Amino acid sequence: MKSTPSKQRVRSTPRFDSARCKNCGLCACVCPVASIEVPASEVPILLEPDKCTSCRSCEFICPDFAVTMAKA
Amino acid sequence: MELWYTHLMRETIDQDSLLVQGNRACALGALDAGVRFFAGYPITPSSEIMEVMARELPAVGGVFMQMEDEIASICACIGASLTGEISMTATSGPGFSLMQEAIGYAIMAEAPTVIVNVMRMGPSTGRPTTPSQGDVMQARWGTHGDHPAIVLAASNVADMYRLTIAAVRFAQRFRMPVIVLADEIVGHMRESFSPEIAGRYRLTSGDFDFTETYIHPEMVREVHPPHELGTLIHPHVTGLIHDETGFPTNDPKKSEQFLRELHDKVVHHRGELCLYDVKNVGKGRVAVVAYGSCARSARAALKLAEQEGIPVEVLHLYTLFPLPVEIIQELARRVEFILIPELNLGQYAREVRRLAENWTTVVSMGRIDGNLITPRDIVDRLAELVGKYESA
Amino acid sequence: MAEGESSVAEQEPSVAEPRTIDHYLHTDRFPHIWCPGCGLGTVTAAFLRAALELGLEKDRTVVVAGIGCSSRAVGYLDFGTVHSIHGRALAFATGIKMAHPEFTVIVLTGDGDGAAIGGNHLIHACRRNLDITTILFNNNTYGMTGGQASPQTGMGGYATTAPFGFDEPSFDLCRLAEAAGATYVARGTSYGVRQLQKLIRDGITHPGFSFIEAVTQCPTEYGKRNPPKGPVQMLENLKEKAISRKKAEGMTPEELEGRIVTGLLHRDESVPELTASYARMLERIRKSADE
Amino acid sequence: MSEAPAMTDGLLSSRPYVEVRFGGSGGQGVILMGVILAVAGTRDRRHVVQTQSYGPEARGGYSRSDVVLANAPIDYPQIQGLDLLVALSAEAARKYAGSLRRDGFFIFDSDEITSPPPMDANSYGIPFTRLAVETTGRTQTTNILALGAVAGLTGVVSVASLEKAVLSMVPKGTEEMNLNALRRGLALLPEEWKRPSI
Repeated sequence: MKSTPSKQRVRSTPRFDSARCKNCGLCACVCPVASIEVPASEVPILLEPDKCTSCRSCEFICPDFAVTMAKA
Repeated sequence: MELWYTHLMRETIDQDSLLVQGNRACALGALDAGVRFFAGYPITPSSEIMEVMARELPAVGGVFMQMEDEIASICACIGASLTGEISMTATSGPGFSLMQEAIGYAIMAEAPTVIVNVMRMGPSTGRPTTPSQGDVMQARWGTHGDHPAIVLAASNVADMYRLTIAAVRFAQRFRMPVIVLADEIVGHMRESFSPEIAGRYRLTSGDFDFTETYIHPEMVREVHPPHELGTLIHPHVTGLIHDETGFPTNDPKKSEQFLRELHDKVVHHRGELCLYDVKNVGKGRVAVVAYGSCARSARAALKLAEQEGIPVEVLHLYTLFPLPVEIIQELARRVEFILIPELNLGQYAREVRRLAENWTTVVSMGRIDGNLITPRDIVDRLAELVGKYESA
Repeated sequence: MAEGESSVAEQEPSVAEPRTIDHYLHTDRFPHIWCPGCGLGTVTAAFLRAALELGLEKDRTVVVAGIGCSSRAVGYLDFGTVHSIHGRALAFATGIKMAHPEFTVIVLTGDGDGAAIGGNHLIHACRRNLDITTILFNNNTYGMTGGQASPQTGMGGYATTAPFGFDEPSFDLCRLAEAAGATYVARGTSYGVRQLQKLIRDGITHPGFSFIEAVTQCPTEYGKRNPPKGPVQMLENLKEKAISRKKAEGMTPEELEGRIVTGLLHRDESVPELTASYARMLERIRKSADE
Repeated sequence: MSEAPAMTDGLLSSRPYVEVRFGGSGGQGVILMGVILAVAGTRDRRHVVQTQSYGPEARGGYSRSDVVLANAPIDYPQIQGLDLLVALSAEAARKYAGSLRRDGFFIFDSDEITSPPPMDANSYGIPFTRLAVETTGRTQTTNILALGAVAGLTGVVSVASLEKAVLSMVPKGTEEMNLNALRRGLALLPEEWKRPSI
């Protein structure tokens, strides 16, 4: 699979909705590239957006409907 | 031919007059009232209602379901009701007990349905083929919580037909479950039922539009609009206390407002809901208040007592709840005492006493040996009591 | 989108799919009542993605739930929703589906709601083969009432009503459903969300009674008393225990002990669906009346 | 409304309120007798109520079926005193004879009841079972034959209505046989079977 930098720019990455997130940490635990960090009592952070493969695992696992995928 | 009595008329095609069983009359009334969904579970002495529905409903494109128990039966009826179907179930004491939780749900969710309880002797298995009126207070207060109730009582085969129709109408109009009480005698007896009788009932029910769910304009403020699952409204229906959006609320003010509305829609329309018949009105020294089979005994006793020089008024109640407060209080003002024959230990007498005790004495006459109270029993009791109590 | 037709785009949310699951949610009612890390939301989301895939219409879909944590899902769903009474969701759904066979009827229930108080309705619903899809959220406990033992708590599990360990075996709910006559039986977990979504989607399209057990985690009430603790650990535990049906076929009962066999477990298209049979009966009666 | 068929002459036909009980053992068709009489009564344009013992007690041991016929709407649905008791078993005769009015009718199967209870009422002892076997070859027609006898002896319902009622209630294919039994019963002569009252 080839990807050019221009295409990487249109790739979707997770957005975390602070109003819905309950800070459980499941998104981080399923991230295949270990790129999500969940600080205590805070909304998850996508540490390295470039590593994100847009696999949507975090979105699918989120029990709080708090993750949506959006283009950068 | 009017839609509403086609089923009764079909029964009479080859006869001028008709001998029909009470339970059958109930089913025919249901069909004529537009019931198109029936779910039930066999139980003596109500099973014939279900058997007739099993045979007749498919012919009108309706749905008949024999469920795994009475709980499932009433729940299926409520489910169908939420989609706009007119639904009904029929049972007897033990099954009625099982239905209680769901009756409360139907009240809370404002889901119209009709529950017919052909009463048998209890508690528990009791004597299944024996008449009783032991479920009167269960019909009123069987489900938990503070709730309104509409309860009708059938005394003969014609009642089984027309009160079932009335129950369907009340359920649709007030958007709540309506209970029809019968007893083993009324359910199992066969009685002549002529087209003239059907015609007479048409006069009292001819203005019903059974095919349409509607809200009376005066009631808009008190009755929530119908649920219409499967439409653009696609509502949320819940047994939790909810507000006008249909979603749960813990707001004390809204909670009280909602529960009051549930009560008010019944209480404010008592005049329309209370069906009754007074015999010898204003001419009695004493009165008998009765319902169901006992009302038949009371009517027969009236003639017998007259022959023996005791002027009696008989108040025959077809609606037990909401309580016919004004009717009972008016009666109480003009008689020495009120006798209440019942096939229980005074369940309804307690209600009447509560309403009438300021004006007159209320005497309960209960019988719980499985036999009917005879007209002779009533007259003998009246004779014993006449002159014992001061008139108000 | 000429440029977008690349392998990368395939991983993107489909552009032809303008809606997210928020389309089916009463988002104004968020945050929901479920605890942090509870798997019920994950399973609900899997159902909603399946609904999105199928394009279920809000007006033609009725979701019925009983009572309990799982059943609260309907309070957030923008379909026709019925939050019924404890254990009886399937009985309500039976009435709805029989009255209106054209509706897509989904039942959401839990292990207490569906397998304990509602067990009888469950087996009879399976037997009737009515076209209803039941998703049973199995989190091994009564969460709403505070962590009491459910039929699915399991031997040796702890609960507020099993403080010394639970002595009762559990149901194998999928085998129960199959034996009772369900014509589509599947199991997934809240870890294997993609698989679960597919199983639910196929269950909804299956013309008959579909039973999908969704094994999920209750970190608050079950996890508090039974290792492993914490949502992340519980989810990882589900991942470890889950095994596909295919793999499980070659394993001995001893090897399968404690494993969660997932995937489509049973499917039978030969049994007539009840509303269809009923419609045929009505047709027969109509014909014989015309003659 | 059509004219009511003319009543057969007889004592019960003239009474405005008639209470009838059929008593026997389970399996003798006693319930059916009551229902047929009630159907015939409605065909006579009378008000009718029919009740019966139900359930297990009707299956085993004894069985009874009550009919009230009246010219006005019937209030109390049950029996307060009997104008007519039809007994097909000794137990039924013993149990219910006490409810019979002095001017009532007591009609019993003399094959089953060899020592009938003494009473003032008009008594008729008739070997219904034997007559049924003679007429149709089937003991099952005993109840229909007895119904014919009851109508013939008392006029409680009209013959025309009773025949129609029988035809509408008996199993398909047995109409002819049951009509024969009914007519045999109707042809019985009162003077031949009347017992002296005591």
